Amino acid sequence: MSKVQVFLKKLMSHRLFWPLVCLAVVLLFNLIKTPTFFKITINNGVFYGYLIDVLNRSSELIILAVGMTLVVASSGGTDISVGAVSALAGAVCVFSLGTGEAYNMPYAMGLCLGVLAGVACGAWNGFLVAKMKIQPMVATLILFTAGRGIAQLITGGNILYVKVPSFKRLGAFLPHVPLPTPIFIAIAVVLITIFILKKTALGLYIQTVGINAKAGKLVGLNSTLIQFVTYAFCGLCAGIAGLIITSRIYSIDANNAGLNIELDAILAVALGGNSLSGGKFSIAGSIIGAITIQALTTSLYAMKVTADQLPVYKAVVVIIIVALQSPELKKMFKALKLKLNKTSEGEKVAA
Amino acid sequence: MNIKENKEVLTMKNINKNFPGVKALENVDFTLREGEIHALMGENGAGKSTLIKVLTGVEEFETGEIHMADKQGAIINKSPQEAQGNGISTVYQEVNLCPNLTVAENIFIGRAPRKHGHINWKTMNNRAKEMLKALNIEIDVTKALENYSVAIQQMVAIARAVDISAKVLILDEPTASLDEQEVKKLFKVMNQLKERGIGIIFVTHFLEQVYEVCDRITVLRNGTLVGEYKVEELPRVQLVAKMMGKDFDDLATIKKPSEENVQKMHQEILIEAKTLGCHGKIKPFDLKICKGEVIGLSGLLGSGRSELARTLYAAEKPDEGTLKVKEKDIHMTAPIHAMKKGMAFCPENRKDEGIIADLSVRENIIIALQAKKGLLKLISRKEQEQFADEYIKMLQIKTASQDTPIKQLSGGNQQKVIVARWLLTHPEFLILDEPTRGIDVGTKTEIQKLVVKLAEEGMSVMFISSEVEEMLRTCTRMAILRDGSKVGELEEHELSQENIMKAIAGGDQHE
Amino acid sequence: STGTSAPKESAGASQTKEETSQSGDLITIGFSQVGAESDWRVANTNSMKETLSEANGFKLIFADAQQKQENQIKAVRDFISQEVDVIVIAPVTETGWETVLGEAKDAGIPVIIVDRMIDVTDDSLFTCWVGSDFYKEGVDAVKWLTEYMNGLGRGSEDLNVAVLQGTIGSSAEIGRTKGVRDELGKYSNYKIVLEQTGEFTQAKGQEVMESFLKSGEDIDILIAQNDNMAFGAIDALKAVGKDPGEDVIIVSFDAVKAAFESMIAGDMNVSVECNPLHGPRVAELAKAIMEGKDVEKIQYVEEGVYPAETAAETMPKRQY
Amino acid sequence: MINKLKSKLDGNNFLLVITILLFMVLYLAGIIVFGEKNFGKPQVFFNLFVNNAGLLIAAAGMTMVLITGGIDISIGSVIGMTCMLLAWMMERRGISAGVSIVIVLMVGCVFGLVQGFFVAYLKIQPFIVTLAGMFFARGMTAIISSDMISITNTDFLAIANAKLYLPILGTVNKKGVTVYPYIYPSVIIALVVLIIIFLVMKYTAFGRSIYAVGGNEQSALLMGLNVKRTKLKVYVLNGFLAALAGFAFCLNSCGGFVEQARGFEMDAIASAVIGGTLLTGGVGNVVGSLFGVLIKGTIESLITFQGTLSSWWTKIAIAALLCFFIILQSLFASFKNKKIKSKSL
Ligand SMILES: Nc1ncnc2c1ncn2[C@@H]1O[C@H](COP(=O)(O)OP(=O)(O)OP(=O)(O)O)[C@@H](O)[C@H]1O
Ligand SMILES: Nc1ncnc2c1ncn2[C@@H]1O[C@H](COP(=O)(O)OP(=O)(O)OP(=O)(O)O)[C@@H](O)[C@H]1O
Ligand SMILES: [Mg+2]
Ligand SMILES: [Mg+2]
Repeated sequence: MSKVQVFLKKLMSHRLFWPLVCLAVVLLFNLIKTPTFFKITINNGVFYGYLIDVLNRSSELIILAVGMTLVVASSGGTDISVGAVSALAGAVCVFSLGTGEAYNMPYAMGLCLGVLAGVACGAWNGFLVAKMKIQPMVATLILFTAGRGIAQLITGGNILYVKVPSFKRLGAFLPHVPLPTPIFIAIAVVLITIFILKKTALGLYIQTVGINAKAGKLVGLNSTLIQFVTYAFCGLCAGIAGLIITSRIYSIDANNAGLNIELDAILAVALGGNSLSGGKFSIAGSIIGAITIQALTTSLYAMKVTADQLPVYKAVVVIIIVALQSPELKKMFKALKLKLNKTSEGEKVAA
Repeated sequence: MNIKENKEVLTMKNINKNFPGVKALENVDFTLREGEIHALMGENGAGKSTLIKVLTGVEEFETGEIHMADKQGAIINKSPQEAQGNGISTVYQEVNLCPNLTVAENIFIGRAPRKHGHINWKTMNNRAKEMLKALNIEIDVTKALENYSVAIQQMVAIARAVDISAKVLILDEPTASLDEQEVKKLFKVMNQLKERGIGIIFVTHFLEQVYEVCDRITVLRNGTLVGEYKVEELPRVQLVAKMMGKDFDDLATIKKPSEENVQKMHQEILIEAKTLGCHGKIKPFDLKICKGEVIGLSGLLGSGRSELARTLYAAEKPDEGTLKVKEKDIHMTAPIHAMKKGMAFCPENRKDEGIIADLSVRENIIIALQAKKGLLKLISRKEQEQFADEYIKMLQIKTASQDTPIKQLSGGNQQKVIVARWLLTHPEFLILDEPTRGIDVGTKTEIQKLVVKLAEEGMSVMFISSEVEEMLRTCTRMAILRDGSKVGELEEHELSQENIMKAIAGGDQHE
Repeated sequence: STGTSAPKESAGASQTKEETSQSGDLITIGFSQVGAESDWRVANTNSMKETLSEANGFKLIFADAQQKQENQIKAVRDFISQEVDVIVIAPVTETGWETVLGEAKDAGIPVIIVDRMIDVTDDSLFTCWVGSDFYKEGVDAVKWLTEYMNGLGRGSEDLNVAVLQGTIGSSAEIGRTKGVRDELGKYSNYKIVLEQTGEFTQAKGQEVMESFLKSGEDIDILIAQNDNMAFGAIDALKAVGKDPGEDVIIVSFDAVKAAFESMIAGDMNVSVECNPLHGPRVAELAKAIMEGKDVEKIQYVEEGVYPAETAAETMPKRQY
Repeated sequence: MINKLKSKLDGNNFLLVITILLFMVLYLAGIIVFGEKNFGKPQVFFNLFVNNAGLLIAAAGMTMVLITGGIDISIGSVIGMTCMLLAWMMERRGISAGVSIVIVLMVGCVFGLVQGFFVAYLKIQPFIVTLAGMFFARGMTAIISSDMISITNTDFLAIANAKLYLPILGTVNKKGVTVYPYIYPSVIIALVVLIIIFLVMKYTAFGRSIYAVGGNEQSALLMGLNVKRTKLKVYVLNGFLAALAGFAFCLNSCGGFVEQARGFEMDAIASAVIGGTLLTGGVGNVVGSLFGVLIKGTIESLITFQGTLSSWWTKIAIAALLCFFIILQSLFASFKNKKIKSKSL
């Protein structure tokens, strides 16, 4: 084997190889279909283009995917309440800031309250999963159902609008900054998370608990606490995402904010090559997954696919992506190739 | 007998099997004859289990041929199901049963007795009961398997395999978690099957067992075939030499710590349990452990040895009594507390409680130390690698690299990693629950030596093993358990096979 | 148990229809509402709850369907079991009422449908319908639009129209899309160049509008099938430096309060009303039915067109 | 006798018994609180079946999938697609009711087959496969028709509206007429499905291998079971049942539209789990799922009978009752575990 081959082989066996290839393919496909897809111009003092849109729109998803990755890793289950929790966090924030011409309280405090609401929800999920030993999907089903209810309770069932312009900054642009704020928030969340995982043993703990909680207990880990922390963290992420969603439309629509986003978050985790049954994880993979999903949605919009048929295409692409990552499929192809070779050899001999 | 022996039921030729980074099997030949018990021997990681997995279709092999007596041409088993269809019945190394099914079902699934096309539960339960009775096990077969200990599960797995009307029976380390009684019973069954003309492949690390039942021995080393021998032609010492590829300094070299040293250290009481107990696990017991001593726990299967150890380590929350470490009362509710007090615990059930399957060997080694140090004090990558290297060398762990997931190691090597994990925490009190289970002779001696050495350096060790000899060699004192309570202790001078047996059986009571 | 005692008591007493089982002469109404998915819906619910109060002679049993039709069907069955006097349904969808309304008919309970129409083979399954004419709304919107464009002097320019549709398949979307298309079809210079659903939400409206803006098409007019999507679209327009209301004419539906604010701010040009205040009409009808009077089968609520010019004066009078 | 009962209770049946008891308590509480609003009427009980026939069928299939350790979140969409396809074939293509029904059942099987292939043979995580399935089916529904279609086919409506009166438990309504409780054919289909699945799970090799695969897939493989084939079969069967549930659902709603049965999979999963099925596989029972469905139905009925809850309080109340239930179950389960462990000595 030459050096190049060795390098290629190493590259291909890297766990992020296939997720990246998939993202690249989605983007490439766009280049062919919508030549303007990669065009970035400066418009109105800010960067403007499909690519910026993809990054901007995927920010919430990236944040949620980060939280979801840890939850999946530590408990082998998914948190299906993140969408509802986002809505709740948004509602708390808007409600406490008020809908008048000026804020009821300092802006930062309103944001903190929103995020806190997210953390509280995450902690509740964590309590049910880690302490009460309820299956994650079922435990989070409770807030999945109740979360929007509580949010509506707070808003009185109405869509609340915030009238102070500075509220939009979180979801749009900071003054004199040419990139949308959500991108920076997403980057910050990712960097902080990675920093924590790299500088402490949390990553190792989470994996250990996710793979074998019994063994984790015997080596001195508090699996209850670790799982609890991941759920609370996921709640935090959901809270932050909720604030972005709210700020984008400077209003809280408890019914629709973050609707079905939990599915995309889980999908992002899986597309990033992570196993949904817990254990080893890669944050980078999940981020790639999240961007892939948004790139797909944005490009299908760009191709003017109607929204109600969009799921069909999404499904096909998702299946292709995960199938590409499946080692079983590779094995099958290998076997097929061998068979074909043998038969062709047989034919040669016969001839 | 001779005629039988000559008829080959199974031949494997030039088998090659590679795992990423490891040549697991290289041109291995193997022949099994009708009505023989054929031992497959080798060090940990020699490729025994792999050979069996290749044979039964769990793993694919690259090249080679497998022939069976009554089949035309070479066969390839693509799945265990096919292997069973071809008359090969297997008990794999780790217990591989379904914990959620009942005991009876675990024995019969795939071939349950039927009535009018549907499963006849009554017949199935009755037959399961009988079959286990034949192995001296009397349990409620309608309960889920997970309610029973590893040993019982092992016996159930054996019962399952034995029942199939097979031509070849494969037993991969079935005796690792059994005690003598059960082993006897198993041998009886094996001999019966042999009489019926069934060929049996038997993997074990207990040399006595080989010489007790086997007719022939095939030795593997590092994935290559060393040779096939008749038992009579291969004395014990030579067998060991063949397995290890070098001469082997015998067990006799193990020396217990010198008497005076012991006396000196034993002044210092490290751990003192008073009426410590855990409801439903172990009845209240008193126990004193001194610095530098090796205390053994002896008892029958299910007598509560593991439970006692677990209670000391707070793996089971004690609900009565007190525990003093270095004369200070302490209250422990989780293993981490015990670890902080200098304890370490190597559990008996490697697969369920020991290994963290998907993590690398390195991570598996440092995890306990990391947990002890706490979340914030991350052991740097460099240190991790150093530690891992050190212990891989010290315990001669056979692994492609320290980044290999531990699940890819052979059973015995996994055990070594777990031991390494605990040694790395430099405990003052080390609990070893069946540490030598599934470990080859060479390493076993190493571990025993290690235990004695550690004790000499001042570490206290609790040693639990089903092998009495092993305990005799290492222990300075022994506690006897029966039916979930501690019934006595034997001091060093009282330690002998006979005394222990008597104590276990409940002959005369000691203090 | 107590379960059977109540009906028995009333069985003897009830001679006339006004008699109700539990609360003297109050009319018991079971109302199955879609959910609380929009401001419009909440206003609708409030209107019903306020009018159908005990003070007005009603006892309201309210059931929220969480936007699921199967929940509504369940609720109607429960109403039948509770032997209410009148069942009021604001259907999630038009289809699927055959069976359960049959049960109501068998039990002799009159049914009033509000808001969306239902699609049943047998008209006698419900007593009457009160609601909006979505098709007419669509037509009205375009009528206003063409007049407005004429007023601007752009009536004969080639005009590109983008449409933000509601949730595909909902009656409002179907009616408004059809109304808009039919009416626009009469003018050759108006061309629908972009059409995509924004699912009636502001967030989606914004996202889709962003994508519209990048499509390269020049948009003169945006028709958003509800106010919320219009708000989102307005933001997207502002983000690229366009002036909604000027550069792009914004036509919207529903006319909620926030829409008036938007019109006053000059962002939106018109909003076609979709009146949620069905309570009084339903109360009237229920009384009439209980008195045995005949009622008209199809009843449209009155709906107006509210352009930006008059927004400031109309706004204080609006109830929702 | 008592001993036998006891040992039965100790096993996996314990949770089931608790669930059934909790259901009875819940229902009784309903009768006591809302008795005067006729909650005690037999029809209210039968309505649980009438309203949830589709859910019962879907939950039976879901239970099997969950027991293998998998999950199927596509069933809501598949049901939606089934309804739409039925409506479309009968109304827009003039295909007879019988043929349409057979076709949708076949479509369900094929759908299950494809998903099963991906799960079993390509070893792709079931959540992802069925999530894609969910997207696909929902999108296909829109492609078939984005308009809603009402079913007017007389044969179909005849089945849908065929009330089957039970000759027992008649009650007198407020007009003084004695009415007998009724059910619809869909209920009978659901009950038959439940019984068949129950028997299959308990008394066939296939049924037992489902449990084995869920208990420990690796072991099941080593014990010589055909894991892949078992899984494939389960998904095919589940696809069939989803389509059948769609048919039952359609009998109740007689039409098709894009948003139909959205979120239905969560109801099915929740019912199965309330009934004692573990998402981690290996444990569960269709009888449990039956009671899971009944419990969910009762909770919803209680809320309707209460009659004043706003939209958000409805959500909160449902979640609170659900939460109460799940926590109670978890407490019972841990209590039982402790007892069993202490007993084994
Ligand atoms: N799935 C796998 N992937 C990679 N390497 C493997 C895998 N399974 C086994 N090996 C390697 O193959 C070699 C042989 O392992 P095997 O399990 O056959 O040993 P063994 O003789 O059974 O040892 P033991 O006595 O410890 O059970 C070991 O070096 C092991 O690390
Ligand atoms: N022969 C048996 N019959 C029934 N139950 C048994 C038997 N052997 C063990 N058990 C069950 O297994 C449980 C666990 O036993 P435990 O692991 O404590 O035994 P041990 O003394 O540590 O022996 P070992 O470690 O050799 O298995 C016991 O509490 C008992 O319920
Ligand atoms: Mg082995
Ligand atoms: Mg033990």
